[in-house]
Amino acid sequence: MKKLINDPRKVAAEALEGLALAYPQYLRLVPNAQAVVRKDAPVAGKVGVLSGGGSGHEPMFAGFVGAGMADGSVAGNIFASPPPQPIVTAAKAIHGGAGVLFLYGNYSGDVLNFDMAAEMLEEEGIRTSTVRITDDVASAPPERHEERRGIAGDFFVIKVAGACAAREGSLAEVTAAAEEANRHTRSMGVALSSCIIPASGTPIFDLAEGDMEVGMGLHGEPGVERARLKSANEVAEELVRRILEDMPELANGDAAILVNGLGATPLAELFIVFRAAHAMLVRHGVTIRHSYVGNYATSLEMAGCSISLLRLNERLKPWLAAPAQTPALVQI
Amino acid sequence: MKKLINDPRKVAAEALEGLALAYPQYLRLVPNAQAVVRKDAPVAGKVGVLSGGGSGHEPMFAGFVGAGMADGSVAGNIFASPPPQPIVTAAKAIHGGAGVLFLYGNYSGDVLNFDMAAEMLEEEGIRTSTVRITDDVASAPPERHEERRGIAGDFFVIKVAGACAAREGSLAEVTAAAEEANRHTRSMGVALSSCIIPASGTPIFDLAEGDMEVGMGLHGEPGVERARLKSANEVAEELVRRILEDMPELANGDAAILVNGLGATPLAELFIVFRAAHAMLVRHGVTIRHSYVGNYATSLEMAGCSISLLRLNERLKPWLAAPAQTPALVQI
Amino acid sequence: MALQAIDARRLSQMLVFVAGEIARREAELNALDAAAGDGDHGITMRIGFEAIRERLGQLDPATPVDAILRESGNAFLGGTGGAIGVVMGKMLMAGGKALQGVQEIRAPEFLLLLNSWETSVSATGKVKPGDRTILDAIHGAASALTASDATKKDLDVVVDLSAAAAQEAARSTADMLCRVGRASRLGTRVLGHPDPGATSFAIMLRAMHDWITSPTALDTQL
Amino acid sequence: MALQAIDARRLSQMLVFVAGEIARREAELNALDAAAGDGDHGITMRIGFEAIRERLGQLDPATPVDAILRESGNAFLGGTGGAIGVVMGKMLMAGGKALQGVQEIRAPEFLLLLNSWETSVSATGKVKPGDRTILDAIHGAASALTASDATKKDLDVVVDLSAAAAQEAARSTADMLCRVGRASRLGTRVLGHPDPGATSFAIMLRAMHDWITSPTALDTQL
Ligand SMILES: Nc1ncnc2c1ncn2[C@@H]1O[C@H](COP(=O)(O)OP(=O)(O)O)[C@@H](O)[C@H]1O
Ligand SMILES: Nc1ncnc2c1ncn2[C@@H]1O[C@H](COP(=O)(O)OP(=O)(O)O)[C@@H](O)[C@H]1O
Ligand SMILES: [Mg+2]
Ligand SMILES: [Mg+2]
Ligand SMILES: [Mg+2]
Ligand SMILES: [Mg+2]
Repeated sequence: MKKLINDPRKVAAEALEGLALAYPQYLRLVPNAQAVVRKDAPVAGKVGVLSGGGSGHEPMFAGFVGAGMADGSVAGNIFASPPPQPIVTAAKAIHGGAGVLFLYGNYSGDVLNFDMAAEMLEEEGIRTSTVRITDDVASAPPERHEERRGIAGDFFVIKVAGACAAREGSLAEVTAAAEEANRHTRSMGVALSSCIIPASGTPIFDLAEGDMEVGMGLHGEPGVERARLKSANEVAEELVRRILEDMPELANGDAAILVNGLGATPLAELFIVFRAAHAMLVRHGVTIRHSYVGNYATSLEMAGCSISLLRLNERLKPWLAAPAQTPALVQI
Repeated sequence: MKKLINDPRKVAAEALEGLALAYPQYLRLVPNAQAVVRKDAPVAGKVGVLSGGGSGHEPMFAGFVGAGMADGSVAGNIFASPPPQPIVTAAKAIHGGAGVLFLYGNYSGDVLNFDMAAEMLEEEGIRTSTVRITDDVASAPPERHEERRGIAGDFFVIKVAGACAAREGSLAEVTAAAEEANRHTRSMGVALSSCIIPASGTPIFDLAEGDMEVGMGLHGEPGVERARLKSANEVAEELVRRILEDMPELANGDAAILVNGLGATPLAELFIVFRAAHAMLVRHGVTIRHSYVGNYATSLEMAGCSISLLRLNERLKPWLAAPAQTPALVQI
Repeated sequence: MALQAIDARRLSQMLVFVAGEIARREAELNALDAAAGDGDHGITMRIGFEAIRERLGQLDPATPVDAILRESGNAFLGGTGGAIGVVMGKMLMAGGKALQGVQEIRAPEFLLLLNSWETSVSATGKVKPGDRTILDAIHGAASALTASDATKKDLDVVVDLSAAAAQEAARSTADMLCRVGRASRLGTRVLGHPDPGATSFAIMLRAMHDWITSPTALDTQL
Repeated sequence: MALQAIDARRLSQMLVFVAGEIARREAELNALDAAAGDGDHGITMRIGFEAIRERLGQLDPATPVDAILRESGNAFLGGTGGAIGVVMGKMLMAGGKALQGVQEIRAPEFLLLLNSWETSVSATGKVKPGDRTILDAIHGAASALTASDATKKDLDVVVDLSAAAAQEAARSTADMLCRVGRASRLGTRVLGHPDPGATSFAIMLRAMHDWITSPTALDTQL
């Protein structure tokens, strides 16, 4: 294991400190909470959007804190949901009087911890609501879509919720916006190699030379199929095909696309995948309104990528196009 | 070798196509040239800033094409300078009548090809000037600094030149700005593992488990020292120390810093390195005015990072702070 | 000679011993989790028990049994994160509630404890036996004691019995499909590997038994 | 039987044969470049010679010797990139200029060619012998011929001699420090590996000799 770290147990905390030191124009650390909030939090009268989950997915979640996206983000240790108390602390730090929306990927640990935090906040009179992100097509069949995991599609949901909150949406409105974004987002990924959790020091799975895992989760959870590694064009088409099958109404509509790197895959390869996905979407009549290509939701140094598609309707369009100022996304 | 590619020989071309398809709001492809230019090129009356070099360093160089940075960029094949003809074609595509500045890392191949392109352009009556970027402290001793290679510090030089050109600097002024930025920029990197050139399919060097190469170049050129991998804090301090030794006037001044990932190193680790570099710079009285952390100039999937520091004076400050709209940097 | 009653001081010592056993098995638990989850279960359990150990070191020596359990649960919950942080944290706290006012844990109290744990985990995690979670091991242990009229037996016998049942139940999760948690889409690909949480629980009970049967040798660990 | 004169048609065929040899040695040249540079010299040389091969295929069969060399250089320069793209491209073009009007390459023309290459590479790359570049092999080859009064010898003997000298010179670059190019900071770490560009050039000359001594067997390659 070769890592630029100091202490395997302090990776999450020190990385968050580094982020906050690097981007004071957008965010600040919350004392005693392994969390960051936008530098001017709380914004009076505004719904607070709080994201979070395990660390190891940088820039997700903390990198998307700032004006126009999340008001705050709580970071657990590597691949582990944060405990309830820091969630409560961060929620209070962004609470501007209009309630707090919790946004996180739908994992057992996150659900348990955020739910408990919500109960604790309720006791203190702070209103919360929750949207669990479920974009990963590979993680459950359509009839059980509410059980799906959240992966890189988190980005679209946070973007939309953040924009709605910035435009003075109420807690109910911001929640509805996030739900709508989640309902219209699908992702599908492929892994080429494992990451190594710093504290364990060993790869969490093996992939033979020449193999890939289709649908692998952001923490190395096995996917739907292990197959021979194919060309970038074939992989991209396979990922888009599975998304189109799951959301056929995407065809002939407007969409935003994120080609997301899992950590160790060169940007050049992500562009090659984008090129193929673009061609396939055009063949299906999809008009791409926004493209994002890069490392948005990683899995430490895992190799591979995911494709996320957000079907845009007239409500979602202005939210996605709205400005944002965060470490990992500046949009004008 | 596991890569998301189609044909090892087409990686550079297809990646550039993908970039242009993903970011039409900033740039467009140049026909027959493996180059991109800002979407509204040429801008009449403005000096054209043309960057370029081998591919495999994405987002450098093409990702920094757009308003406020480069007007165009020519991409060679992986780690190979582009030939003269596409440089000429791209230069013409951005020539707004005020001349073209060539900006590239100081490598034999780039020098030969860009110089030849400059001659060819001169014959057609297009004025050019050239600034070769030489930020890599590891690549030559101070007394031979003009022989140094260009690595991630390219970013600062392109940013400054682009800002100066955007403010209607003349060719002489933009050239002087780029020279000044280059003179004030130092970088030092460390590699933890090799990348694999797609067309060769084998690692270009071996690093034993537990070893790192201090000062390794962006193409795996051996560095100044092979040493045992140390903690992130020690590595960051070593890199900053060598830069401070080389540019002692940095102490007690203003600076911009880029902690750059070489491709496969998780962003969390870059933040940990940033944290340590920040602490050391503060100890030396340096005031950090701008921080950038992420994959800016990569070496395919090499693991490791570099630190670049730009010493800011009153002339450089407004150029660095100026807005930019490119795929890899949006700054307001 | 085996202890027949665990008072507050002994309870602390036992928990520290369990913490050591969990730390010793960390890599194995990570590997089990890697087969279907995210490979961190050993790390998370170790961190949780370290939080317990630290908290125990800060407690007043007069802290009673129920408070020790509550504080341990609170420390685990607060210091861990992940699914297991809440599940184990609330479970331990529920144990404290169930043993309110109790001075010593003997066989009847041990049964009470296990039952409270089963109820708590089932409610917290919204799971039933057969869902391939830690609950399977707890349920296995509790059922074995209920079936064998445990309250009349010696503590070490009862803990031994429950540890064996937990281990058997943990092993049997290898044949279960996963309904909740990270691995729920895997279907049959998960088969063949026991659930990490259930395995942890079996390790915990076995460690308790080991400690009860030779407690003094370990007195120094706190 | 060895050829004693290379006319335009034979020159094309010979260049195609050299292209094949370079492609065959691609991995070896990459490995040499990896020792001190960026590991791509074999790739770049292969691409450059592919560009030559493609251009030759498009040329009018009546194209004379000098034009073939100029077109080859132009193709290499335009299709390759990297340091070697300009160096080799201009070198081949300079050869075309030096052999202007020549119908056949015999020993005297071959010496002319080598001398023009040496002058060109030295000027293009701003290098001298001893700088650890392709120039060392060219210089070694050209010097060997000048010293041995080559113009009076048979073509195959002359090419053999120059190929041997080039190889010897390439080998000796392993003891040279690098002054230019990617590896210039390496100091002594570069020692022990011959320069890739010099090695390429030795391979090219050896391939020419092989082709000259059994040309017909290879006629089909174009
Ligand atoms: N909803 C739940 N209820 C009860 N136990 C659960 C639940 N979800 C997960 N678990 C247990 O947690 C274990 C995994 O723990 P761990 O790896 O530490 O957390 P995470 O899944 O967050 O990485 C599983 O093996 C299972 O026994
Ligand atoms: N300035 C120069 N003049 C002559 N030859 C050079 C020069 N720079 C590099 N070379 C030659 O080019 C070879 C490397 O070629 P190649 O690897 O294809 O290009 P690059 O260095 O751009 O990757 C070196 O081994 C050397 O022989
Ligand atoms: Mg986890
Ligand atoms: Mg090269
Ligand atoms: Mg786990
Ligand atoms: Mg090379």
